[in-house]
Amino acid sequence: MTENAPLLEMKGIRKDFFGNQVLTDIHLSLKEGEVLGLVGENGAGKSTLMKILFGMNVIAETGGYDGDILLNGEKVRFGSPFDALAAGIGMVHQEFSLIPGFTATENILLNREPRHKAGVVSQIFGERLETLDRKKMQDQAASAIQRMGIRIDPDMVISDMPIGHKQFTEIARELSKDQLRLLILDEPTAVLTEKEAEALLASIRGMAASGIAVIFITHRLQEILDVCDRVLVMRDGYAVQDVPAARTSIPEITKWMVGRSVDTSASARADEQLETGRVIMSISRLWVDMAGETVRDVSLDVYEGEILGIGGLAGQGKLGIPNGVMGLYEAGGSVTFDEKPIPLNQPRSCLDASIAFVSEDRRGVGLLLDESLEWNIAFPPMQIQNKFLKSYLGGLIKWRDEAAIREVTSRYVDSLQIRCTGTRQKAKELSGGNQQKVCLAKAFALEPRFLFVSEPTRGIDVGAKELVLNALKRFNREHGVTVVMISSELEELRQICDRIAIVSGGRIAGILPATRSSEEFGMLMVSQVK
Amino acid sequence: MSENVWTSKSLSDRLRGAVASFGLPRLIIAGFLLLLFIMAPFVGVNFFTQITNTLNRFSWNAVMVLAMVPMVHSGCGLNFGLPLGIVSGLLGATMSIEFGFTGAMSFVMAIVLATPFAVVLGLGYGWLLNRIKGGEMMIATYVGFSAVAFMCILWLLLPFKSPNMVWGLAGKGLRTTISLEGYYDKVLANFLQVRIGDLVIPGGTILFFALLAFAMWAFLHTKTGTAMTAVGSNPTFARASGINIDKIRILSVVMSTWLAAVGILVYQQGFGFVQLYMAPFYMALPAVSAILIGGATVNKASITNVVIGTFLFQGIVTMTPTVMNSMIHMDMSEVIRIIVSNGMILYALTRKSEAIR
Amino acid sequence: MNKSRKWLFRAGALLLLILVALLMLWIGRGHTVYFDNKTIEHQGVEYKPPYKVVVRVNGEQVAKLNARERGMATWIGQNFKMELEVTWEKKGEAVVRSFTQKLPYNMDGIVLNLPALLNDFPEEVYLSEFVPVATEAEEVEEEIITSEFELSDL
Amino acid sequence: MSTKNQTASFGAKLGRLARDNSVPIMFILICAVCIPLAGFSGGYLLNEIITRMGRNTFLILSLLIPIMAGMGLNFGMTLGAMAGEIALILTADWQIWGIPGVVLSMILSIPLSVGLGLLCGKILNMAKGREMVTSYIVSYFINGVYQLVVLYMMGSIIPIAHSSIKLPRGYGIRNTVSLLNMRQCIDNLWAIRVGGVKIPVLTFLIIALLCLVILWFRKTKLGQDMRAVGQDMNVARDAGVDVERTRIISIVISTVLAGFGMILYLQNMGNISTYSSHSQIGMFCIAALLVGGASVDKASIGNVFLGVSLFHLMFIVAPAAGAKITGDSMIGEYFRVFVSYGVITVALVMYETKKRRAKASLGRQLELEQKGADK
Repeated sequence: MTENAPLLEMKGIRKDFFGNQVLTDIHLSLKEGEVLGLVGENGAGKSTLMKILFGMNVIAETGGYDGDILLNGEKVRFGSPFDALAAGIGMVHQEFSLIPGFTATENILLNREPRHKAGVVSQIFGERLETLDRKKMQDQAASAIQRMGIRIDPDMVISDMPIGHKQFTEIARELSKDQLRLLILDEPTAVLTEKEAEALLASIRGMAASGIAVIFITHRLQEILDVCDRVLVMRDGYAVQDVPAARTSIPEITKWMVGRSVDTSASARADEQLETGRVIMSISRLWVDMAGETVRDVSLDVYEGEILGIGGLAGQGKLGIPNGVMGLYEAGGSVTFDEKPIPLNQPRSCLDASIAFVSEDRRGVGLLLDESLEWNIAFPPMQIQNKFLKSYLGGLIKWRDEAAIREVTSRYVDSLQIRCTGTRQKAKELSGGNQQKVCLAKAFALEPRFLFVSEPTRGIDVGAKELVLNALKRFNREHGVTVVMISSELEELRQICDRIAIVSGGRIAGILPATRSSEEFGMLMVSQVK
Repeated sequence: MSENVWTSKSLSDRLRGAVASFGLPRLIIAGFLLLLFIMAPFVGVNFFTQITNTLNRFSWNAVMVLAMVPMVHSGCGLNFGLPLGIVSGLLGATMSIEFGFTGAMSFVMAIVLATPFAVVLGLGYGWLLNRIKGGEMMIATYVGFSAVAFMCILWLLLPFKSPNMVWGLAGKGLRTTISLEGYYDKVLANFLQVRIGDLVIPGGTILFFALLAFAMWAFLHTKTGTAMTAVGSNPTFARASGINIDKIRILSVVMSTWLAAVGILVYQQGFGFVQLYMAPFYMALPAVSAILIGGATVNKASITNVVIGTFLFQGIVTMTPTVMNSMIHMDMSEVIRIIVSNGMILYALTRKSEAIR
Repeated sequence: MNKSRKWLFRAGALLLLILVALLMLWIGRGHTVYFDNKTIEHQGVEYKPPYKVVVRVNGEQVAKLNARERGMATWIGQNFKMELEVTWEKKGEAVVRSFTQKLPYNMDGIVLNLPALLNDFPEEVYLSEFVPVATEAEEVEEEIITSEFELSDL
Repeated sequence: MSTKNQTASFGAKLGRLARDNSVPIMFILICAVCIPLAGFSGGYLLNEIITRMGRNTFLILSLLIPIMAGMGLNFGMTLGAMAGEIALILTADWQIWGIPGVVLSMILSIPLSVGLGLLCGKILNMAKGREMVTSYIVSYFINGVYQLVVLYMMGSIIPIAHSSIKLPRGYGIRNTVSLLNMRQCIDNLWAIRVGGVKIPVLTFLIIALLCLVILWFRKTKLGQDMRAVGQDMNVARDAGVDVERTRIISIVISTVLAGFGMILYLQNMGNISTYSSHSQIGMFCIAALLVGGASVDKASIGNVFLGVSLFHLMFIVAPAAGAKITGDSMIGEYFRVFVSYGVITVALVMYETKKRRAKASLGRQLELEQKGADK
């Protein structure tokens, strides 16, 4: 062990997913008791970097990484999170990893419970038959909670806890590990109330004082400035800035986060033209219960013929809006389309009103994976508009018109350049990009007046991306279809949208013309709407 | 990636793929039956009589296996609640006899009388299954069992009078088996019967099944049938496409229940007896395993699966006792039937790809 | 925990289990003992049975045998103990004698000839194996009921 | 949470209590109607219930551990019952009588139960999310194997000496195997009679011991792991618990206990119905447990005792009551079968609907939140 070596050093970390470079030459170093703020847009590579550090299985499964990780100057390579834990790295994930029916104490010491001394039974059947030492468990949990400095009831069952306390239980669990030297907190304040967040920041300072290093990931930049010693800003897989927190400001960080040299919003039409357009869809006071994408009290007007973008960071609720309007998730509030109210929670009512939806969940919602392309594309129009059917016995029997189905499918296969062995190929055999095109074809085949497109470019390669975006734009311009596109990638929105609404905390943070600068959108993204 | 999957595969890979998609258990079962057929002449069993027996049993059971198809298509899983439909069929059969219909007319009337029961029970059953999505198979089993036990009470209590059906001594309460002589015993089997030497083909019964199978095939090609398949394939997709999933599922349950009712009547006309009380109890398992042997999975089934599966299953059931008996003088057919049918269901339940739903 | 010690414990437990099983095999072996109060011929001499014999096992009367009668008792283990109350002549005096008999392990049924026993003949004379004679009626093949449902009591 | 919820009226609480215990309440009502109709004396009923409690409780207790591990109702307990039966057949053939016979059977059943339990556990790990229907089919499948062994291999491959057990054809076991020589040997040892009611003290001591073992087991590391696995497999796995192994162990324990339970059950009955004793036992034990107020994911020792008394009370009085009403004793027989199946159906439906209700509750919370903001 080298005496002066920093606690953690990451050198030249590179990672690609199937040729898609997501991390390029990341350098990072951290001393004992130092708090590092890690910020960046979604997809900037923060999570991947942390996954590498924590030895998550996905990394090894996708071909490992390049570069070195040094702990106290010694090179390490973790095969699993358990190795990382043993080396003193703890991580609090965004999704809770807690047993709902256990108390805080039981969760804090999950699978590390102190036990009574071995008896004969455990000698024979193994140490798992040693009884738990409840008294010791209480003590250890209490001391971990003490170290955290935030009071939670150690005997409360998790399912009865407010969400913030669940988060604290997780942190206490990491603190209860004696070997802990580095703690990674992945957006811990996202679920906390203001008071709780403050308590957590104080707790982080306490940990740092006791010599534990902390990597703190958050979208709330003020917290970074409040608690961190240094800030590392990531963008598109690069570490763009690494500065002491005291020497920077929120606008500066925002600029680094979103700041790209590109300025391509040429497509946007002039502001005034839009404002005078007719309102075709009006959403008011919408709430949507979609796990991880909760929408609260959103009101929004969409003008006829425009392309409206909805952006925002992941988990802020942008995906909930189309899913709620289309009736896929439980929703409340009111939506009017073409001056007629649309009943919520009934997908059929939207489809009958000529509104179509391309879901972000291609495999779960968008496709019949086990069926042919023909079925995938022709199914909604057949069911909703009675297309591709032959009627017999005065409409009593509606027979599938296979010829018409094949005809329309091959038309879309040609126009969207879907690469397949034939129209009868099963959807699950296509690549992601081509599956996405099938989803678009499915929506186009409905010939809708209004189209929701959710994350159309997620997980597809660059070529397909371009094609999809162009197809959407063409569809909008040639057929006069109003399009609402939801995407995590701001640049993509700026490329084809007229206006962009940014969602934060389940609410609309603001709507701006696409011509505005990236920084302005970035500020909206990290703003906290109350 | 996937575009050139087919070209890059070698022949042996493809063969392995074919075996994997067909399923090893199915290959073993098909091979076993083939072996039985080959061995039959050597151990002194008349080959054509065996074929005749197999065809007979095929014709009795095929409709009940067909009853599995709609619910598999709509994603309700394997219909372990088949006894519910069978009970409706039994009600139709007993009422038809009670009202004094005879001959072929009694068969037609049995179907007609069973239909309202099947529809009403199917509606209730479907409504229940919609409330417990995800747990269908276990609950279906117990709904079937409960229905059979409940009907046992009714068979004793219902005011049937026909002397052919009630216990002679007590003058009330139905018998456990009722002979169909003079009613619809073999009405389908004797109609259009084809004889070629030792080979006898029950043309009418097979034709009847073919008609129902064709109707099912045709239904799956209509708009509603397409929707049903989509609901089973991906319920979320179907919902997002504006399909009322619950309605489609109920429809499939009603269809399945009605087909089970008709299925038991077809079985009775071949067997020659109506079996009441505990008889319907374990009728679901053979039908379930038959369709699985035919290549169906928990959420995909076709008419071909029905035909192949019923033939293989009934082939084994009819062939093993005779062939084995003349070979080693041990009748192990019952045990083999239990192991094969339940093993097949286990195989289907434990396959990874199907464990998603 | 010490690995080898753990395995030692496990082996010990297994051995204990096997020992218990063996012990049970030994002490739990049940026998049916038949008592024949019948005339027996030994070395060309006929020995008449007593008028009446009362057999007591564990203090409980299991048989009261007149001449030419057979009684039975069940016994677990191989150390068979019984008490005979013998009345040789009608209205005669009853004599009580205790016997301890080693039962051969592999015999289910054991016949003890009481006159021979009372005359203290060697074991091979008074002790013989009981061989059940299968009656014709029993040879009828019984139908195996493997139906999975039966209204059974619990 | 709104203040309204906190001041929930007493009536609402009572309603919830009634809904949570609807099955036991329903059974108490059925029994309350049937007991006077059946016209049995209190002493007779008490005697019967005590007997049946001694006979069945151990078997039902074997269901508790898989429920704790989140694997639902273990229909595969039939496997243990079969192992117990095979052990008893062998013991009977070797003529080991009395308590040594029972102990030997139990020891013999252990390797069989462990083997079957391992197999069942492995299969259930391959069918996560539908353990119950799979364990149910496993029990049928193994029943086929059991028949293969008992009907064809015993006497031909496995030596069976006694013609009282063997079929006349030379292989296979008869429909009934008599256990006359170990009949109630455990029940009768130390048995006491209190006012004409026989109490099998030793049997109850054994049951009490098992209850203690289960209570102790819950406090062990393994018990804690099982509870964790039962509630959230993924979290437990992330924490380093070997989920698959833990689940298999729970099934193995259940199978071994079911084997012991079956041996106790049969020593009380005094004979084995070779081909049917085990087939219904799983169903009746599960029904009894559910009648006691257990659910698919939660069961306690209290549920077992309440269930076994209520269920068997119904079992005794239903045929007599049915005969009184309709003049036909079969009605009551069928009625109790119907009720057994019905209660399992109801319990399964309630479990599934409860799962769905839990999912829907979040939406309501959001709506309330927004309404709260409006005020």
